[in-house]
Amino acid sequence: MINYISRRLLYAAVILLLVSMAVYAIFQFLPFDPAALTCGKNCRPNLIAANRVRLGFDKPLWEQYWLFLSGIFVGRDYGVGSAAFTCPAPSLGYSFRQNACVTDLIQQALPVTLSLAIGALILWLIVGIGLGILAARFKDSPIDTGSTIFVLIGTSLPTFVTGLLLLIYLTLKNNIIPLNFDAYVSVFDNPSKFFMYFLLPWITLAFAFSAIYTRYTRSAVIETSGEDYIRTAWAKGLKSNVVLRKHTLRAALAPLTTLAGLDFAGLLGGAILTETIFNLPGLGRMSLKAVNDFDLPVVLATTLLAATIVVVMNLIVDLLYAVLDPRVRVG
Amino acid sequence: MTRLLDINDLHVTFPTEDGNVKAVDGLSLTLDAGETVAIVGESGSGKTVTSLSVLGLHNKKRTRLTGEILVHSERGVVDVVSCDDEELRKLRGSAVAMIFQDPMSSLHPYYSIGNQLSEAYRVVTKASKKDALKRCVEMLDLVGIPEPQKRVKEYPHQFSGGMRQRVMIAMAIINNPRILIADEPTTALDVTVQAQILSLLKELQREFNMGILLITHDLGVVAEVADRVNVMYAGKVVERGTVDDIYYRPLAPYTMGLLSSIPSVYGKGTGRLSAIPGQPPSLISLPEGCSFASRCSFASQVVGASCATDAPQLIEDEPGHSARCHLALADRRTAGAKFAAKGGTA
Amino acid sequence: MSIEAVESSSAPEPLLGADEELKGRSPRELAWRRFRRNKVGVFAGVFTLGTLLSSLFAPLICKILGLDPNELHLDQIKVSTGLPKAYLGGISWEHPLGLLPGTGRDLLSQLLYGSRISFLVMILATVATLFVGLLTGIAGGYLKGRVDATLGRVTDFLLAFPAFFMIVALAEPMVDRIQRLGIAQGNGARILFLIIILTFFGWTGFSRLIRSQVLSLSERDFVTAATALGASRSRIIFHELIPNLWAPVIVVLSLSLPGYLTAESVFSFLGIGVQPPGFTWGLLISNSTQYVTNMPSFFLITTVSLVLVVLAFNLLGDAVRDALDPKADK
Amino acid sequence: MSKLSQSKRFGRAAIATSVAAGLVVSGLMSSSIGTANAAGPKTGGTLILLEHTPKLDHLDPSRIYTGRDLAFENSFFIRTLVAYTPVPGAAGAGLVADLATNTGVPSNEAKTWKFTLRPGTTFEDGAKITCADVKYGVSRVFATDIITDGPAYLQQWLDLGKVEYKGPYAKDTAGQAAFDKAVTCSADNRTITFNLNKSVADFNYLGTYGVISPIQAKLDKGDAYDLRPQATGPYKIAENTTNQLKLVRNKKWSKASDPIRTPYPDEVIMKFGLDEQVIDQVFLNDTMWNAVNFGGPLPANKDAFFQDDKFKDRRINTSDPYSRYLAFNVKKMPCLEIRQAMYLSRNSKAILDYAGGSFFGGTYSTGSISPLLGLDYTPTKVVGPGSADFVATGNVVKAQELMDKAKTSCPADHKKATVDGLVIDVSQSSTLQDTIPINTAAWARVGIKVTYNIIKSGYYSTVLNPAKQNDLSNSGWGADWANASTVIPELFTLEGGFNLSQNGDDPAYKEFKAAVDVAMKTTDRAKQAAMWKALDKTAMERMWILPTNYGKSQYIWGKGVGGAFFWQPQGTLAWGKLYIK
Amino acid sequence: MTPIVKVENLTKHFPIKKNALARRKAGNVKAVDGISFEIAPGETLGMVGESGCGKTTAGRTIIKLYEPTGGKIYFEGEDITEISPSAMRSYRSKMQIIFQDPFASLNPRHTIGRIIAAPFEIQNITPEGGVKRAVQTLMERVGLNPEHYNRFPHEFSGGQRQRIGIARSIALKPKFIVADEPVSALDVSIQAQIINLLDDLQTEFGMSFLFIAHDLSVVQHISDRVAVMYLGKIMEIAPTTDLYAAPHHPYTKALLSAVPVPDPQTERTRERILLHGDLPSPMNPPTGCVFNTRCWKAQDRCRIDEPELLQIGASSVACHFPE
Repeated sequence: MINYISRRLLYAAVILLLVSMAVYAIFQFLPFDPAALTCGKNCRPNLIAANRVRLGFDKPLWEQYWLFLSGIFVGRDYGVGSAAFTCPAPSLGYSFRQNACVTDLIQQALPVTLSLAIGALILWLIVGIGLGILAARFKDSPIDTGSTIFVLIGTSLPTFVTGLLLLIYLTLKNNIIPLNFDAYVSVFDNPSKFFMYFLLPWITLAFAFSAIYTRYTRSAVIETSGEDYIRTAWAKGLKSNVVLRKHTLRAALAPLTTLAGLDFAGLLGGAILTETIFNLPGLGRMSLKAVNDFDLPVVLATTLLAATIVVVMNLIVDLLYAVLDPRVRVG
Repeated sequence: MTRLLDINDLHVTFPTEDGNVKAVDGLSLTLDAGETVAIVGESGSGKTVTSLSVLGLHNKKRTRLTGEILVHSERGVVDVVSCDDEELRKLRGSAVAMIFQDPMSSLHPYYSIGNQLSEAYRVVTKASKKDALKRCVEMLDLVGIPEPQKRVKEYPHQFSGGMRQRVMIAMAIINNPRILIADEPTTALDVTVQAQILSLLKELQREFNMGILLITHDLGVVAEVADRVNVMYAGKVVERGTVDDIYYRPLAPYTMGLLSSIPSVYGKGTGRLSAIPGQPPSLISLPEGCSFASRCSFASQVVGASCATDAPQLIEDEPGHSARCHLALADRRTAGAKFAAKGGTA
Repeated sequence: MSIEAVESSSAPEPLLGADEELKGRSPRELAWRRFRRNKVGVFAGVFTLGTLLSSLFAPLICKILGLDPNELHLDQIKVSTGLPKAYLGGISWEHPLGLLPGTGRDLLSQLLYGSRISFLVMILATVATLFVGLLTGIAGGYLKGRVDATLGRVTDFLLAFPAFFMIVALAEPMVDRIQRLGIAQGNGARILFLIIILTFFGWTGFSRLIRSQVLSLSERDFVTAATALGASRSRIIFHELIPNLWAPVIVVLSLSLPGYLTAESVFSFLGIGVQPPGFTWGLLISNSTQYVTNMPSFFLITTVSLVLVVLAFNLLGDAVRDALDPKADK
Repeated sequence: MSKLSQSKRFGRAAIATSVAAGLVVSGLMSSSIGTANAAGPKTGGTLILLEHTPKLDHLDPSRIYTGRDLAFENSFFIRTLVAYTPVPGAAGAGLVADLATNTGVPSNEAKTWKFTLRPGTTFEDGAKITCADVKYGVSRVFATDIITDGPAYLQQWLDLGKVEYKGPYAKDTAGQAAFDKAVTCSADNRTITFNLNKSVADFNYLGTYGVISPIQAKLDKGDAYDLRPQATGPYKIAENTTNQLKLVRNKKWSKASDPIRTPYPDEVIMKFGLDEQVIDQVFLNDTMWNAVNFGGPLPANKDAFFQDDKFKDRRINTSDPYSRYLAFNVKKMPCLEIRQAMYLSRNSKAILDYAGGSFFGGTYSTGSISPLLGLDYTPTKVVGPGSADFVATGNVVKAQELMDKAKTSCPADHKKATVDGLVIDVSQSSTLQDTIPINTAAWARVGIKVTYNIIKSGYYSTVLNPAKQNDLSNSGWGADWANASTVIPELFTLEGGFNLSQNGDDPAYKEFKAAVDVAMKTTDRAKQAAMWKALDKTAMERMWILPTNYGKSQYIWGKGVGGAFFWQPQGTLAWGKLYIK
Repeated sequence: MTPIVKVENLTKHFPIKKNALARRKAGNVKAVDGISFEIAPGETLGMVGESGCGKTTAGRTIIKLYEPTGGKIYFEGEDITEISPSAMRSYRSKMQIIFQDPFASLNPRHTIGRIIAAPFEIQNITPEGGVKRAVQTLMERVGLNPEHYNRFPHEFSGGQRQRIGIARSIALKPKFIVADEPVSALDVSIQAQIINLLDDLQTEFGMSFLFIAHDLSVVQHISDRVAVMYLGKIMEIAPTTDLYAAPHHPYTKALLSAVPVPDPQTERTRERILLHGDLPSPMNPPTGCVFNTRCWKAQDRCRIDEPELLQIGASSVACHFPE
């Protein structure tokens, strides 16, 4: 098992290194000059040249990449003279549009995205799995039909439409969920405020996902119910809820770990739409803004962060699955 | 003898898009303590559906059941067809247990053997976890699994096919059921393992005086373990009798055909096998008369009835030996002698 | 890893026994028969077909109805708010779905014409995804070995990218690149970008699906039989494998068609993709989100159109899948 | 001097949100000033400003140049040497001393300006504000690689001789020496003297800008100073995150030292990046009583606010100081006939109507100078109402004539306009979906083809780059203060900081430039005004810009907010006067 | 007479990869581990053994559907071991295979006509009277209604589908057919039909069979000689009558004794040899005699020395202590 984990870790590291190289290369080969974007409206060639040096864009690509990479471990210095400063390790670069070390920006944004993703994950797992189980249990009943309708609507309604409708009708028009423009507060500081802050975004984000999970759970439960070992469980004389809970769900939902893990990883990279609609200062909105601003270091860092999360989640999911399914454990 | 099971005029149908499938069509049988009754037939003859319906494990939404399945349990007689789910549940495991064809897929892949076994035990006895585990180890030992202390913690995928079937048997008999339904218990196993399992079953039956309802397509297995045999074809029993009746004095043409189709290691591998021509009929549109008529070589010799239009009844031709055929008994006796297993030649 | 190819597996019980009575029906005909029995599926199919046709013949339909998507009806727009003067967003006989606020263009003809680009993106991206996915999936699944390992690693690598975010990030610069290379200009370049990038990030999943399918197919005896008869690789691929890949292809179609249609609208909402004066469903919807309260008809019509089409694709996909695979219980 | 004096900048937000490209004057300068001061101002509470753009352009005083930002920051936490009086109406244009004790003392034909600092002023950390701090603040402006985006007047006007000064960050001894000569502090460190390279009669107006404001050298972090500048006003920045800017009281500020500011609320919070529809709904549904819309309502919601008596005391609809136009890149479109044809064939009415008609949208432009510039303004009679060929919906006949003429006089440009299509730079905005089709349809009437290049971010830094600017770019300009010297030279001379027209090669340029130079040196304000008017006319005749409209702005605030009025010189609400009821 | 097929010390190992990244070989499954035998023209060699013993792999390797790991394969005296897949193509018409699973061995998307015509197409052979006639003749020969030419596999029952597979295999009149469990998926009554058909075809065309099955009674019925495999090795190879009447290898004996006989009296009276334990993993077979872990006669020697296949009468047996 340790052997397996270490090999997986190595593989993940290699993938990350490659992804970072690729992302770095892609954004360097884009047809604009990052230095030209740094000097505002009074741009003159000598200024651009000066900024190129100041921000290190004059160096060869591999060296820039190396500086970036080493910055993660030892921090990085920027600027010259009295305007010089250091982004301490782990440094992911410096945003000349936002005048801040990217690491600091990410530190601000990550908790928001994390709260959003975790809350939504919990919500959609509860709703999706619950509804899926109900639909499977009462197959072809009105509950099943209802869940099918929910699934169809949930999967066809774009998130931004859901979010906007919820915001306008639940909050602004009818004040069912009180409006909350407050800044992000940590759950540890003020749980109720935290809850209100994220309630609507959670619902929005969970809406589409729970539809997918309902669909998945329903078919997985139905499929698993037809397995021979479920018949064995019935033959033992177990009560139907034991058969469902202990036998059917365990097997039906184990693969869901993978799905949920990867969806979750995708969201950590930034739930761009939800964060945009609800104006949450998370990674997604930050990266979208960075893209619009050609804020290259932020784009680079968030992309890498998102990739890291995907790779790490992949790893976690695999390990978790090994815990859940004894057959995988041998590895 | 103690009567354990009475099946009276059981009909099982399931509606499909193309029409009703009559999987079982008027089956009656009995099972007593200590005896093994076999249902033998080819695929689609309705034998598996029968075994599942005894435990009420058939798909209730898709299947229609009529008739009676009377289980004589310690608490009295229960009709599986009409009783409620809770009563049925209480029968399962304690009065009636079952082992299945495929031991690979019949154990839950995510739980340890001990977990699954003790669950079966505790659902009936309400024993403590510790006691249950002790019992599991005993049972594993009983069914011949070496190092039961260690293996009880292992998972199904760590067991071979034969070992898994032993586990399944342990699980089935852990509550000392009176009836054991064995649905093709050895089909998925290799011959050497199959022999082990069959002998284990016989041994356990002797020890616990169980009634075993054996479902199989393998006439060799039947010959080895069964006391009485029901031969099924297209949802109906076409012949019923003791094992010797069936093998040495078959009275239904289908049974004769079946017996003669089998090459035997002890027979002489001479020339052609006498195969039954044609295919079994569709269960959706069964022929009006005898289901076997179109494949039967005796159909032309029948006098006084038409195999194509009149369905024959199951008639007790000899005491305890019934068959479903229009052909005169004498003719069938003669033919049967010809087709009979090469008895006693070994 | 299977050592001996299928040594045990017992045959599924042919419950129905001999089927001398059944007429010679191809699997496709059987699937069609099953499909026709699914009323929802048939309805979704008809709806989808109707939508696609009306998109294709949008110029003709608009001509018959006397509508022009570009014609401004400024006189019918209220100056102070930009909303149509008439009740219900200007729904009338001349303009069955009303007018767009601001410019007073006809909504129905905008929807019809707008669907052409949206559907174009959707269909071309799907076709490209299918093509790449099939190619790589078959290559990996059939050739195995080094090809498979390489493809597997490329897939792993691509899957590590945050696709949605990369699309957003790359939109402007890539479009710029395309324009500079002179491949396409303006909205053409944007459409091309969308198709390329959706395909680029979309093929991996399909490729994996096809690969696993091909992997299991190539273990099937009929492929071995063809090998045993001396069939060449290409014959095996084209005669034996591809005809059996319908099911995954349909799965992909039913997932990626609505997926890409929604993607187009999402990217329009984020300001990527086709830009005015071009119009697509995505642009219409993102425009209409500003009028949720003032002109709900506009918002409802555009959103519901999208949802209906996506819904129809989903339902159609489900129905076709069920028809192709009767065992899969829905 | 001028009665109506103006301020500011290309208000990016103002232009992007409420108007797309607008039009000419109707003459009515109504400022329906909503003042509901029934109970009088109260102290306390939290004022919330709702804004849909993701961020203010800058917080660093040296870098602020957007009117809206300037008004906001000057109201709350950045004090400048001089400031505008925050009172309603024309009186608001008057200069008052802020950090200084006077509004500047010119000498040497206005080539030398002296300001003496007011005693008792401090930074938020308690440090006393000294002349050295102001001087340091001024010096930063020269580090143009880091301190970007602010007004460039200091670089043009300070007398540094021939030396190019690179600012305080670089080791630049020669430059520093020259700078130290140009800007000097008195021995007591209280009086600052600016030595200019020419007479600038209204130099003190530049004192309203943060480029002349104190900054402590030891706290300067270069461009990172933008994140959290030291406050000198009654509030300081408590939080500056991606979606809000939170100001709290600056304990070190004393009322005694500040003649202008009245800090009523305890906290001021600006929320960024909100959906415009959401912002409007907040007010329509009275969800937040203590909020103000930092921008304007969506066009579609304007009636809901302005037709409903419920909002009677909570709305302002007034002319703003901006002149909107499309700048021709004359280098890329040298053919005058085509430029004129484009002007004439536009559907000005449709665009103005789209912006809300004369009530919400403003008036058709009659030149590049806004009517709010009073003294310097007169209709040019070349464009807009009053000109011979003006037809509000477009003079297609005349435009076609010009196009036909262009076909022979400048065939290459004609082909470019009719076959290849002209490219118009615009910044991303939700109104584009409607204005683009309107314009496209209008120009199509005379066969002119256009495509739009939509720039999502960094619009001005893109189009101001000659290499990136396309054939036309959408823009707007308001005078930096009440003198067209901050309009005509800025827009139409090559030295100007906002020349989008690239008109150096135009046959009329040389003469034009000479006239500008003369006007700049003219100290007689009336004479100068006449010259600006004439130059405005020339610019219109040469059609260096395609004027669209003089705009209007709308503001809405919540039930609980009092003290709102339009602050004319800043072109926005006087934010500092708002209080929570 | 040259044997149709001769294999010498044939080996087929499958590498097991544990991890995609490292591509390290975690071990080998020794599916076939050095087997030698020959099949004469017109002869049927039966091959029996339990699942996992390598009989299917052996069958497929002999006709080079798998590349052998070691050893030699001679077809009609020619060494075909090293021949490339393309060069192999010309041999394909002479050797064929019949599969166990009648459902998997026919492409569900092809009509019967197309399936049976495939050999002609692939080998570029135009039979007399055209492909269609040839196909219909074949269909008739294997007991199918030639009018069903245009039907699809799913419209046939298992037995009929097996007939289709057989028709495809015999289309080019091969000299050698590997019949890989051709009847084990079929019902008893159908099984007999197919065995008879194969019998008849052999009589008619005189081809050789390698008949692979786990069912000893079927093998006995159809084979001239029988090879018993265990863990990739041949334990015993002997003429059918000898093998069944007097098995020399303990494993053969155990196998025969385990087969249930459809004869109640025999069953009641005969003595069973019950083997203990399971088949060891072919990845890690026991040293010495591979059967030693389950053999009741095993001695120390069996755990060290691997027994050679030695001639005892007409039989060859790999055992240190043959009966």
